[in-house]
Amino acid sequence: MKEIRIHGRGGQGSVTAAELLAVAAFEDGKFSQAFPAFGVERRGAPVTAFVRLSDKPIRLRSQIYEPDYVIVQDATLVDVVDVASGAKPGGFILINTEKSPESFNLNTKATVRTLDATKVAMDIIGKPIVNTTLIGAFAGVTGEIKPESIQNAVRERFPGKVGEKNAEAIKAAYDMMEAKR
Amino acid sequence: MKNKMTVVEGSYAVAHSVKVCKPNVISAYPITPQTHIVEDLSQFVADGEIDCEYMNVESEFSAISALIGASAVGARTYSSTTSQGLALMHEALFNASGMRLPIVMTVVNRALSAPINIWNDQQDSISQRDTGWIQLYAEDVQESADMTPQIFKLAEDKDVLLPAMSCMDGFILSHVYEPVILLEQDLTDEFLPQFEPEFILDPANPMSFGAFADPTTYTEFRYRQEEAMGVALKKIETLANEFNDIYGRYYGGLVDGYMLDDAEIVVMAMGSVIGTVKDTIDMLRKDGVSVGLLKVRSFRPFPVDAVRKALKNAKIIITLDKNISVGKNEGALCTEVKACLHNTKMRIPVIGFMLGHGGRDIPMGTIVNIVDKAKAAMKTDSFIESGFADLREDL
Amino acid sequence: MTLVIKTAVKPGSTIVNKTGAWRSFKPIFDNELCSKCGICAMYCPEGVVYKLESGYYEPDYDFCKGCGICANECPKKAIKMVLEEK
Amino acid sequence: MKTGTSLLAPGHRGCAGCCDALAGRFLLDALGKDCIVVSPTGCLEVFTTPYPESSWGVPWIHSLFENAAAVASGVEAALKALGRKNNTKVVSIGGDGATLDIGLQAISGAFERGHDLTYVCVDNEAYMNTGVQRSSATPLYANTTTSPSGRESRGNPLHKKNMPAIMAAHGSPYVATASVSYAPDLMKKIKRAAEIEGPTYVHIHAPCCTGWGFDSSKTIEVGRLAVETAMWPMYEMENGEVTKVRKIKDRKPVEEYLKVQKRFKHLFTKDGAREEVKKIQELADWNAKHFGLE
Repeated sequence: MKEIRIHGRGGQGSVTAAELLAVAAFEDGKFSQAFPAFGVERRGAPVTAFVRLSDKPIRLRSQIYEPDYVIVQDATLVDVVDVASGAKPGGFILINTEKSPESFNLNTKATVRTLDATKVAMDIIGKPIVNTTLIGAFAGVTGEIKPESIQNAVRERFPGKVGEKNAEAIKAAYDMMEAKR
Repeated sequence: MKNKMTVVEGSYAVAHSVKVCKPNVISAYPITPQTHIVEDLSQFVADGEIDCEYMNVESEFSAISALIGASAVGARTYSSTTSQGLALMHEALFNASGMRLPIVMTVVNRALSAPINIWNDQQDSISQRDTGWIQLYAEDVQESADMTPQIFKLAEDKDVLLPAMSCMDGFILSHVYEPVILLEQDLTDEFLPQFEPEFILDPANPMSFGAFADPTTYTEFRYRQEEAMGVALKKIETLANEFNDIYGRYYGGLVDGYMLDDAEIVVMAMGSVIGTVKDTIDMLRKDGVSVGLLKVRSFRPFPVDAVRKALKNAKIIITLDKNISVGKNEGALCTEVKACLHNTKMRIPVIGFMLGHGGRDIPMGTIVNIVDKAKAAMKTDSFIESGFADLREDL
Repeated sequence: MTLVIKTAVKPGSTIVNKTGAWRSFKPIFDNELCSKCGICAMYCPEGVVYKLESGYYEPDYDFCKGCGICANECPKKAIKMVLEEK
Repeated sequence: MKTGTSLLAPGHRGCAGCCDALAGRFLLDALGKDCIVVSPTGCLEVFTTPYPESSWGVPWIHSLFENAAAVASGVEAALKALGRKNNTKVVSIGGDGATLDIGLQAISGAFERGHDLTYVCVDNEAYMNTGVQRSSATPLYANTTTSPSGRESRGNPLHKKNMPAIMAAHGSPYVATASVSYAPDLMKKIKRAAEIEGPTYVHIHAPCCTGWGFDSSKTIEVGRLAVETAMWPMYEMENGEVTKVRKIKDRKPVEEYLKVQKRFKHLFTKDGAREEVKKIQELADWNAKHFGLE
């Protein structure tokens, strides 16, 4: 089983990202589970969402404390939240930033990877909505999910032009990260 | 089976199940974390996917009251609520069961105020245990979805005619996305018959409902409810099998065992914690710990015989309660299990652990600690008092 | 148990309860004075003052509780309340 | 065969001279067989349905004290859902406690949702079922068991709640006041209310011999005095506007109404309470002026 933790701010679509990952992974033939760290947070507050992927049906219902992968939607969160908490050695922490991984002095044995997802999203989608771009990048970094599956999940969730543009951003981010895998 | 699955939110899966059960009247008031169910149902109504009267009432109290009227007219009725909303319904819950009106309600379990807390535990439905409502608890989203037609059929059975709650843990099940088979309309039509009560409010046959009973008849009204619960006990088993015949899924009837037959330590629990307990048992079994699980699906009626039978080889029993009977220092399941074993020759210690209140997470480590305590108790023969399993030391 | 508890009750079944036994004063109708206006029947809380074929009115003493409304309301003072002899 | 046999059967356990029994009978006389009646807890409910008997000759349901309007709205919704609404009238009949106090929220909700039902309040101005405790329908200075007169008290210190105005403010297409003492008028209003589509309201003034303290034979007479003194104005409202009032010829002073009831006895003792009676007279004067009763 692989466990993923997503950090974001209210309104950034962290819960949607988790849900899309679960849908895409299931399409890939895995069992999946996605749930938010339920809160009463309003727009702007730090939020967390969780995803589990497994070859077998998933029964475990606790929150995730030792994630294999961490996705950080907004680099400013690094100062506020311990995004590296419990991250497993050999895993990845993927941060949306124009900075390099080395510029983050995270106390972790996991590998830090960065991508300027905001730029990718602005270039392709035309809006600074990074959640879909980041899960594309996640697939590129980890190889856990086929990019086509994520694209399909996004197209189904956002039919029409919006879905197509997001799908394009997913592929772009995937390619950028996959090339460096 | 997997190719029929789709990843949806728990609330959606349940709302879909309600839809295929074709209720005539739905009446509900929004409250977190039940909201997604009523929002999805409202959308079905808005899209013409469900042919019913959907009543946006001004309170939970009126939600249940309206269904009392609707059910007496002969309608199939549904509501969903949680926590404070369920507490607000309290008085009317007795009324629905006393009038033998088979209203079905999904309770999305949540803690009770004060302090105000929107997260999961099971204090809300447990607090309504003596209202004469059937209460079943689901382990995962699929079971929550599948429980819906089962509980309609159970409640509306002419030998039962009791209102019923299908309980699912708030957020943990209501807001999780996971693969689930959405119930098929044709299979549900085959499984669930029309609701055809013997007496209804009808000008052509003008009967009176809700008469005033004095000391010469009141007891017998209550006795008949108890008798109906006895019938329900048997039907829950039958329905689980009938459901399996048609849909091909089975969760146990009244109770369900996991690694139970040879287990010295038996963990008993209800609801979504079951999955975490199962994973913990797998891990502990690898270390040679003789531990198993007895899942309780039906809390009302309480399956006394089934529990006794399932526990016959146990050396020590642990109950997990997401509720607190304040003043008794144990949860309701613990009390029930102890009472079950009394007046038998079974002398098995029962240790009750209360945990997971107000949404406090239950990681596997918490279950491991609890099992360790039971192991220690078995070794030393020392008695362990029931109590809280996950209290913080720093507050 | 032979008692069958049904939650639904048959219509109009209070008819078995003869509330005439509650009465201490009995209305006596005097047809000589009666103008057949029917006010006595209209305001009987038990609904047991009935119109006869002759057009006069008569209470059903099986149920009449002797409240005296009919006597009080009769515009012709054709109804007298007399002490019940039991 | 006895003519005029009512749909509310005798044999009920109402007090001799009961106003509720009259109101219940008038309701069914007005509506006929094709209706479903919902009663909240109260005298009428208790004395008409001692299990296993019922006085009701129409389908009838009692659930709780405060939920009759919600139950009625569920009945109406279910009839619609099952295709059985046709011309069947859904009516709720309850006391002032169940209406003005504990059941107000459910009534408000049902009226806001616009169900096709009629709510009838039988107002005897206190909780008679439990022994004459005050409600928000109890008039100023009335003596009840929870608003007794005493050395420091002249009885109920609060004004009667204006329920018809509240219902009219809900946008009800038809609101009327009536009195058990004016039976033909009352039945006409109930019939009208039931025939109009949407949530309609009829508020019946109903003198209670037991609670108000007068002889059982005087129920109708006392009710008439309330109307003749303008203590109980009778009017109809359509879509929030007063469209009809019952005019009073030679309006009587309120003393004539108050003096016949024990609940106002403390206003007429040796040392009297002229100020209080004057205040009550002012209320009647206001009614007369406001509704144009003269």
